[in-house]
Amino acid sequence: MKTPLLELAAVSKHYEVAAAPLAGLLSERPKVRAVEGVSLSVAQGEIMGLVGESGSGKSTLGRLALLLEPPTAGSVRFAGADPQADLNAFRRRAQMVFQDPQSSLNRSKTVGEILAMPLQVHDVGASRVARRARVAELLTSVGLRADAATRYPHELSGGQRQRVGIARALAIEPAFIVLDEPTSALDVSIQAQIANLLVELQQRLALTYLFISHDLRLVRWLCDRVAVMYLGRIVETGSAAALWQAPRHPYAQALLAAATAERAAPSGIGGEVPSPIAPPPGCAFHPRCAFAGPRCAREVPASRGDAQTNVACHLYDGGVA
Amino acid sequence: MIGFLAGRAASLALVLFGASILIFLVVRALPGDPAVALMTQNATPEMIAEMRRTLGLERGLPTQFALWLGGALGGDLGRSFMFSMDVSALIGERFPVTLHLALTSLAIALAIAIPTGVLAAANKGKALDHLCRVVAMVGISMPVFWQGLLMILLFAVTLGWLPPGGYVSPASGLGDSFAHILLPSVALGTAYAATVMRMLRASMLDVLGREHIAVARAHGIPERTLVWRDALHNAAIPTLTAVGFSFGYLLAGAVLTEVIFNLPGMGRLLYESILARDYPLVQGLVLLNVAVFVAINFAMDALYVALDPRIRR
Amino acid sequence: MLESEPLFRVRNLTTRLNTEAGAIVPSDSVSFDIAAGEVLGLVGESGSGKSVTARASVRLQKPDDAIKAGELWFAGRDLRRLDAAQLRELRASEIAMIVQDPAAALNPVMTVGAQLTRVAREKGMSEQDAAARALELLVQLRIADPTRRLAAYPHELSGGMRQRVLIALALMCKPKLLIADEPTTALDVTVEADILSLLDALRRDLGMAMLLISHNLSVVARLCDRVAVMYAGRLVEIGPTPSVLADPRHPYTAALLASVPRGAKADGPLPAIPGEPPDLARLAPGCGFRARCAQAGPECEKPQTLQQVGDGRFSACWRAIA
Amino acid sequence: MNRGKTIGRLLGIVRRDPLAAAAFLFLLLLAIAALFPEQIAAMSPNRPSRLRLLPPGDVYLFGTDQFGRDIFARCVHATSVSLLVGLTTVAIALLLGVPLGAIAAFRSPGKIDSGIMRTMDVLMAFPPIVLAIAVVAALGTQDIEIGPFTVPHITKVMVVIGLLNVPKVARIVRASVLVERNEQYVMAARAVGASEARVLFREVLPNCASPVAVYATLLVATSILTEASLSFLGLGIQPPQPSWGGMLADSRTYVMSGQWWLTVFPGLLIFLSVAAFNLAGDLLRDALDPAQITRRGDA
Repeated sequence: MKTPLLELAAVSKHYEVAAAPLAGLLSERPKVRAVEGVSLSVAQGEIMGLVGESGSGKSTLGRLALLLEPPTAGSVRFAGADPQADLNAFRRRAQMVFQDPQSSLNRSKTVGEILAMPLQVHDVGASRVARRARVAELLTSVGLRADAATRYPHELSGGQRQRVGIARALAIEPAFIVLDEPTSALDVSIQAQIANLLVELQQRLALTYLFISHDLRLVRWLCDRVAVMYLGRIVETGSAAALWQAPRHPYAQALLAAATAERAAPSGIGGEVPSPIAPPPGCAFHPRCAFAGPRCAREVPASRGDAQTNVACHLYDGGVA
Repeated sequence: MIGFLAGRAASLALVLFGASILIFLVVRALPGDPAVALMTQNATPEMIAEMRRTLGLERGLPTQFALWLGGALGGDLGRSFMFSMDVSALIGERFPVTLHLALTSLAIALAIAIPTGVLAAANKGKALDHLCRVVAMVGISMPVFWQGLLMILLFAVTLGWLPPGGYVSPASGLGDSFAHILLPSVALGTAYAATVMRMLRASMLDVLGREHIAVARAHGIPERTLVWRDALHNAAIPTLTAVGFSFGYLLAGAVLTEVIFNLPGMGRLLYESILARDYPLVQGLVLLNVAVFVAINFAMDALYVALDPRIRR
Repeated sequence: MLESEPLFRVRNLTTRLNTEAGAIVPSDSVSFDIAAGEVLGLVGESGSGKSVTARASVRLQKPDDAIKAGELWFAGRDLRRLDAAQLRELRASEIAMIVQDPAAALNPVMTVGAQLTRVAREKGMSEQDAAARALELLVQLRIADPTRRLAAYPHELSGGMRQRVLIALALMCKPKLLIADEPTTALDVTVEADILSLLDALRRDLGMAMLLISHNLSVVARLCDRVAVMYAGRLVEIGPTPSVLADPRHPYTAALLASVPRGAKADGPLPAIPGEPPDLARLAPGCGFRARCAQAGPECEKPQTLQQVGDGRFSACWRAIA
Repeated sequence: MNRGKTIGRLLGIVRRDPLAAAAFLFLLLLAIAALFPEQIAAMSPNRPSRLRLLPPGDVYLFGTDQFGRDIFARCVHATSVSLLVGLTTVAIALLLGVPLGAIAAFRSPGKIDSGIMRTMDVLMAFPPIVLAIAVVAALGTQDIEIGPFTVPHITKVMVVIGLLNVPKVARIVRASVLVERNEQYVMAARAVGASEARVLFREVLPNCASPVAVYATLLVATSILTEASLSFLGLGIQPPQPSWGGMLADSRTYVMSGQWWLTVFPGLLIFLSVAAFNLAGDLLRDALDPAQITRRGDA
């Protein structure tokens, strides 16, 4: 098998909880375990989906993949190498599109300035004229008119702003893009436009995506493979079609049932995602799981399967008893 | 809650300590020899040397600081040369005057600021609101010393209703005491009232625009309750810190007020001690000023905790 | 009141709001009925005016003079003629409301119990009865350890729990009509499923009618008897939910339904609606959707009104009427 | 938030609001008086005459003082120094406060942040007027010679007031940078590989300009007031140079004997200048914060 473009090996991210100045002296500071021992590989040209509910750590994982935050443990490899070795080169090849098109564009800069910034940082385009041409080209490629360059973000609609956000990510011709819920702040009718644009760009520019979303339908439509996260861990990875047809992990099953329900019906997994400060022992999902047994409270289930398809559940690993 | 207050106490103690170092250094690092400054023009070198020894000036700075701070913690702030008495005793004599002034000002200010701030916000954009905003703008822009002089001119000189200055302790007659403290308190309290009113109005507007007010309204909670209970309680929280902060400054503003109205308080004492270069007295008074400021801030933090369940936990 | 008279009847509701961008008309001649015990879904994208319309229809939109025209009849009473005190009597006991963001919708400095009981106390219920009612509702809403939750402050609860408390607040006085403004938008899908199913069960128990505002067709499909689709301040289609979803009679409804992903990428691009929703400050007469409509013609520049196009079905597209 | 829009909005407010128009007109008058005092006041501000304590009249618009000097001329000539102090002190406060606050926020939480902010807390714990009085009194009211340089007393006053305001500016800047730092465009800039300095100074700080500009305008008002207070106590601008605060101090003797014009006119000028800057700050806030106006619109 080819070397994956992106490879996360057992990465974790813990945050210290901000506390009163003296609290730290009295006891160990509590930690938020946002991401816990996640391994994931994304192949060249693939669209990898990452689904999970709020607090599952999916956005943190996206930032870790781009080294926008240093992982507490584990390693990130890009194209077979350590991206830390030449961070500047890595930034040129790996980019990000953000959730909130309002907040992700600097409100005091014009669209042209926003798009020119990555070019300046990486010294692309020798002259001002060349840069302006590149900005116009970028705008056209995301379906905006070239004269949008003179506008301010607040003069654009949400969908147009998100197109600018995508154009910014494309500016320095990356190979890999993390898309952090790029459509969730948009209206349904605009979501479809952006989703189509993303697919078209991916095919035309041979891009690789890590697509973070909580929308299972969209993930199924857009992604080749999907990883499901729960409370900082990946519980199941598989092809989008397989996960949609027959999810194996009980959490993935509940998620799919809730997303496709036609009548008002309980989710079957009462309660809510527990706090990542004090995750339940064993399988973090066991307090909400209908199939849980004593073993689930004791033992963290290991991920079984290969790098492509796997599940972390005792049901598939000798039983829950 | 305890953690929060302990944390605040620790950082305020740190502030107080830092401030005491600063006071000490500023006084020591000044050009000129305090010993010389304390003496009359024709002092002999022997007399100056003697004074240096009395002041402990021949020792190293850290030692001097430790001695001074140790003394201050034990209530010994040194001796005032101008008054030939202990600084702490002098402060004990003058502090009640300033406290009386500050508390009367505070009472006047809050009595004005709370209702006007709330009503202005509740009637936003209407005549009452505009009037309150204009009056508040006048209030914060009015120099306290000018206002004091104008009030003396009007109420004492022209109308002759109130005395132009001086202090009478409440112990020697409540009515007379009130007549003497009224003008200075109004002069000092005006700017404070205007500041609090503006802050309260802004936070009230913010809270009144929030969803929980709309939801409570949608469930039949009367407008009066929404304004005076729901909104005021929420708006009081951000206002409080600023209120405490400016109350510390209000005590300081007493310098000008006490000078104008001839009140024998700490502010005038500070002014006189500075003019006379009475360093032990200056040090003691500034330190006390900072300590009071820090104490007020801590009291506000405690109040904050009482008002905001999100911190209480 | 006649037997056939609906619980809530809105006729030609028109609102106007002043914004920095100019005056906008979030609801332009909006009419709908809700029968007792019925659930009407009001679907539209952000900025379509659905929330303002819903709030104005029960006179909860501020400023009150945003309502420019229309009739609002609730249980035989003309809401537009009621003064503030009379309106307040209706609140909670007849009409209640839940909103999108439960974190912002609860007073952060009051305990859950105090917020619940004071609503009933305003209606003259005794302190004990109000406390008992609050407890009963928390139990019905499946809140674990309800007694302790009553003494808790909102920030001590999770998002889903806060939304349940908000529902309890709305149901304290057993209202006849609940305005539910995007009640689950801020929640995760599994929590959303639980809240929707609870809301549905409680509503049936009380025989309560509901106006459910949502941008999410799937939420509306799960809960509503009938659905009204709003676009650019106007209702474009209204009818029984199953038949509207199965056979939309307005091009906008059809396009909206089609743009939800239903298959895999191999099935081809998503049928997206081109362009952007129009600016409410610059609306021309005629069909608001015509600029984005694949079937638009000169006929669409004339004002369109809702016309019956079948059994209980109405559409504002001349093609559907013809 | 482009500049043209802000100016347009500002003009709109001025046109609608007569009070705003009055404030800007007064600031304009102040500027003219500060730049061309000789042309505005016919008399000399310092020449004594035998016409002592004359009430206001045709020749002496504001009357004369105890030395027979024209109060109007003195008031006009005092304008430039008050404005100079007001503007210079704010410039000093901005020059130090903006980078300190910005760096603290960017390094928050951390040792650099707590170091800077604790120091600021210590400075803030001194009631400003007390510290100003103490320092100015300690440094003396004479010019000081440092090596070959002569530091005029007025410069000392400006530096002291300026330094007093540094912590306030630092706090405002820190608070708004902390808010900005949470915006996604900051991470977006990092993601494309922009350096920390570029992110802070070219992406984040321009967005903090509005609150800082508003605060700086209000600070001019405060600084003018502080200078007047110091001069009133005899520690600020030294006679015979005219200053509003100093004139008020002189007038104290005549309050009891009813020569009201000595008190009223200089005080009125302090008050009006302070009020004008305060109003300008409020208006700037409205013009720079369209969100606030929108909120007003729909609430």
